[in-house]
Amino acid sequence: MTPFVADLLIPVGKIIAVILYPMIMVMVMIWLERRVVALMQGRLGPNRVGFQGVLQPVADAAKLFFKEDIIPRQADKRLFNISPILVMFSSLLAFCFIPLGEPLRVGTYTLTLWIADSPVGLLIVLGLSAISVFGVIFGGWASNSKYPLMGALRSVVQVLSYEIPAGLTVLTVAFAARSMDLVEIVRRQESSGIWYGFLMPVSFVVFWISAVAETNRAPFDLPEAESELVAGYHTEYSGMKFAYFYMAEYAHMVLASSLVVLLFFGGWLPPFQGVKALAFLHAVPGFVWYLIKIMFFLYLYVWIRATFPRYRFDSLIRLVWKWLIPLALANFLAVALVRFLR
Amino acid sequence: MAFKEIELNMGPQHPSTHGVLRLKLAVDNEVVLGIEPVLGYLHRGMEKLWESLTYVQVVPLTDRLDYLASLSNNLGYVLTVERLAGIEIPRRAQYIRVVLAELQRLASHLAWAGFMANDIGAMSVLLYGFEAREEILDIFEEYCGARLTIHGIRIGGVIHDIDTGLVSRIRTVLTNIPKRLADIRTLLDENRIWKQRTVGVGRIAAAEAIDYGLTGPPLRACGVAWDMRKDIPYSSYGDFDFDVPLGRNGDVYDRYAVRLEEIGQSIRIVGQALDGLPEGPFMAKMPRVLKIAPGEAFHTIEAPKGVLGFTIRSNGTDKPERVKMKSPSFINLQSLEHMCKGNLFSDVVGILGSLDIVLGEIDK
Amino acid sequence: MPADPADRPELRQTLEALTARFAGAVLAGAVEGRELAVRLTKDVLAPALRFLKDERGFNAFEDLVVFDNLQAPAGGGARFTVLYRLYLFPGALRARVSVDVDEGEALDSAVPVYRSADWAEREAFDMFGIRFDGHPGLRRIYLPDEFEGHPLRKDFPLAGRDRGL
Amino acid sequence: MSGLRRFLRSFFLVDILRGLAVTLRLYFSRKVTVQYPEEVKEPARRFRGLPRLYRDGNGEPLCIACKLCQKACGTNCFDIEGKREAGAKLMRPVKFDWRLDRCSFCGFCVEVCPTSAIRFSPEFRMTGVGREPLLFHLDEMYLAGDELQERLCGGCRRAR
Repeated sequence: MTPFVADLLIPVGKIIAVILYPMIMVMVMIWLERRVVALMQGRLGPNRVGFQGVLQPVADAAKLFFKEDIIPRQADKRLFNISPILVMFSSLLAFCFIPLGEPLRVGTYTLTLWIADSPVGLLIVLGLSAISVFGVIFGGWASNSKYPLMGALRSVVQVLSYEIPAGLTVLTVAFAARSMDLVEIVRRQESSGIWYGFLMPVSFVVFWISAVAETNRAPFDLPEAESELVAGYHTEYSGMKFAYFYMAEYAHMVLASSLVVLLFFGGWLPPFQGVKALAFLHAVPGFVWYLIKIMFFLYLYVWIRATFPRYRFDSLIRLVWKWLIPLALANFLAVALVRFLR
Repeated sequence: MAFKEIELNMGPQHPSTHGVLRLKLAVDNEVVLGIEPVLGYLHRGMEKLWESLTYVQVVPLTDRLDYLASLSNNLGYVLTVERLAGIEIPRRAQYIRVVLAELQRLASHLAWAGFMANDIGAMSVLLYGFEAREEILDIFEEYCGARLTIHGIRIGGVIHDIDTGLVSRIRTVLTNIPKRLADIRTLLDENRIWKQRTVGVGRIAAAEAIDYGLTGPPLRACGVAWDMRKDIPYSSYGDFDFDVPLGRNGDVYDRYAVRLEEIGQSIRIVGQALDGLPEGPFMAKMPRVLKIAPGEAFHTIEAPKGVLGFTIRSNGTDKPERVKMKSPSFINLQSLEHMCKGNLFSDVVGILGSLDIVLGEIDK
Repeated sequence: MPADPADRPELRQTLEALTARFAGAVLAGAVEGRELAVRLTKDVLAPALRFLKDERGFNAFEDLVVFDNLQAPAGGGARFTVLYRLYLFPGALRARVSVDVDEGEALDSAVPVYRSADWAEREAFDMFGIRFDGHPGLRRIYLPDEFEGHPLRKDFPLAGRDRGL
Repeated sequence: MSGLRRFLRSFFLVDILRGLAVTLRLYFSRKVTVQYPEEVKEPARRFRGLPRLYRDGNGEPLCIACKLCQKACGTNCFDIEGKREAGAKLMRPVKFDWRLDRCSFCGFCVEVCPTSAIRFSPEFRMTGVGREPLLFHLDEMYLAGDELQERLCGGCRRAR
């Protein structure tokens, strides 16, 4: 393993992988969403482009690529152009800290399945995903038209207020795992034999609701409520800029699902580890389990979108300040108490 | 810093204005201060056109008023002409008209359920509502060949007879609709998000509702039992027994509940009408060219959207001197500002959906 | 379905009360089945509507119809006949109050009495050019504000005027 | 419903779960999509498709240019002129202009036609690439199927 390979080829390879991974997941998500919502509504959904419509996302991307990229006349050009990049940048960067599995031993070299692993990986991921709010605000404001402005304002209040319950529940996990390092948290779940999702169900439910709200997904999709704000903060965007917003939303969904899986459902651990009889499940590589769990949560996202009506803005805020935050606080105290007594 | 309200423009191209309606909203950061509907984008000058057509030629144009319930418009106009000309309609034709009008009410309410749920976010209900409605449109297609602008009711009777094959197919459709309706009800009736978006929203008291001229489901949602089929029965509606669903506090949820109940009642009516279908002709003996002596007639029916009335004045020729249509959506839309004032912007969409307006009927 | 023959006693009493209250102004009055038809002079319109609503219980305003008598002049020879159709809920009784208006004359608006007359009067103004004094915002309702002429008048050409647009 | 029961139902998200159950059940239900143009839903027998002129058994046009349809039509789509050939019993249409873009499919012409020469065909593909092809002349009134489509929007390449 010459240094040239170890210090250059492998990191570059991993970086390319980290960029490709969300892109592929976004493509899968676009297809999954349109198919699943369609099937739930008694229709087939895209099945023309490629086998069962698999190439539909590629067709969409190509369409958006060639579409005219309109900038409204009085728009604030600089902000208008920066916001899609900001939104996309924050989610891609966060993926560097998402571990996909145990490090692999290749000969003498250990290939770590993540770009960077820091003792506060959890905080970094949460912080980065909060940057996308800037993109939404600048986008809404720079479009210089009323609907996007309203969409952006709604999004700001919504995302910020849902950060609090998310943060609190994440703290309970950090408390239980006694570390903020994502890899450490998964290993801790392995050693303690129980996944935090079952240990602290309340934390999981509250975190899941906040994750859905933070990614502006139904039933909390007020910032881009089609039937009210036409298309919310990205009404004025078209062409590749709109594609960025579109892909960033799905990337954030994948990011949120990965967080839920890592924190509450033991990342790449096979289910029922303790049970000796099911030991053969260990043969399946960690990465596959990780993908299966993520796909379940992505399916849940779409399932919820096809079923529920949309919250009104004040009931959404009342929900978080009157229900989720007190619940998260009480749960945090309970976990702290249990930790202290043990 | 002086307070300045935003003037927000909703429409005429907007996903949830049910047609080309433009609402000028005065908004203070999402709280609605005032609404001024701007009409006329779909004004085709129907009433002027009618004055240049013969009585018979006007019927296909009435399809285009409330294009989601064309048979009801036909029925309203045709009954007024028959009263003016004093034409006696055979009982079989009256029963077939009741079957068609009630099927049309089912189709209109199912389409409405889809639109309103989609406005408030439950996008799948739109597909379920339309799927159920599709079966009714197939019945219309089989009966007279058209699905939306049906023009199946003529002056003097109906366009075709109903044979036993069609009767059995209608009965199967009547059994399928409650199943689809059950899905919609489970999805929405008890759902907490749906209730938060609709209970207590756009509330109007009974006295105010009557003063605003509200008619149809929005009025019955306030507990006012005014249903033209019961108050002034027409086209042998008196022979059928059905109840008039009423709400209690006249909010968006009660209008939703009243319309879903009415679907159940309409199924009952069609069932009874098919059971008691009398024998006999389905069309009265009509002169080749219908000339009506000078006079005036006014007749109202209970259309899916509310009380639909026609005033026709004749001058002895085969063309009406003046036809004035009283449109339920036109009058119901007037109370939108009263219901929306003080609510949030997203409620405007819900309240507008609950009024179930159609712009073809408003703009004429 | 012809209106049922039984004349309603309450309507007869209303007619008598109306003629007593507005002595000279009731030009014609008749009760036919469930409908009371009355023809009034222009100036007693608003008080008569107020009377019918408050004292006689006609709580709902159903429709406002305008006839252009260019070709078939009504008895009074006036250009327009304006009908107010009222409804008594729950008794299912109807009142047809008709008034003759000449071109250029204005009527008292019924909006203070019946809120739902608002758009109906705006439509009558838009289509026939009848002005209603006291109307909160008398503007055209269908046509753009700068449109000249009133389409539903008999002398307005069906195919519209060639504006060379 | 007693207060406690309502609280329990709402705490354990009963309404949410029942809603999800409905969409899941429909996820596996029969789909109604008709894969047009491979599958085509047959229109009903009385379907009011594009009105066409028809010929009798041995190819003779049924239309006798009596112009009853022209009088009955509310949106005057017809412009017919007929001529009686020397010695022929019946008149024949020489000019039969019919405007598809004005037709409201009311069916008065079909009802009033004495020889039922004009009838609704099951054809529902009526889009053209311009206003001009929507004006049908005499011989084009007999077109049907693919020649009709060729006439209406000949320009576009059909995905055959």
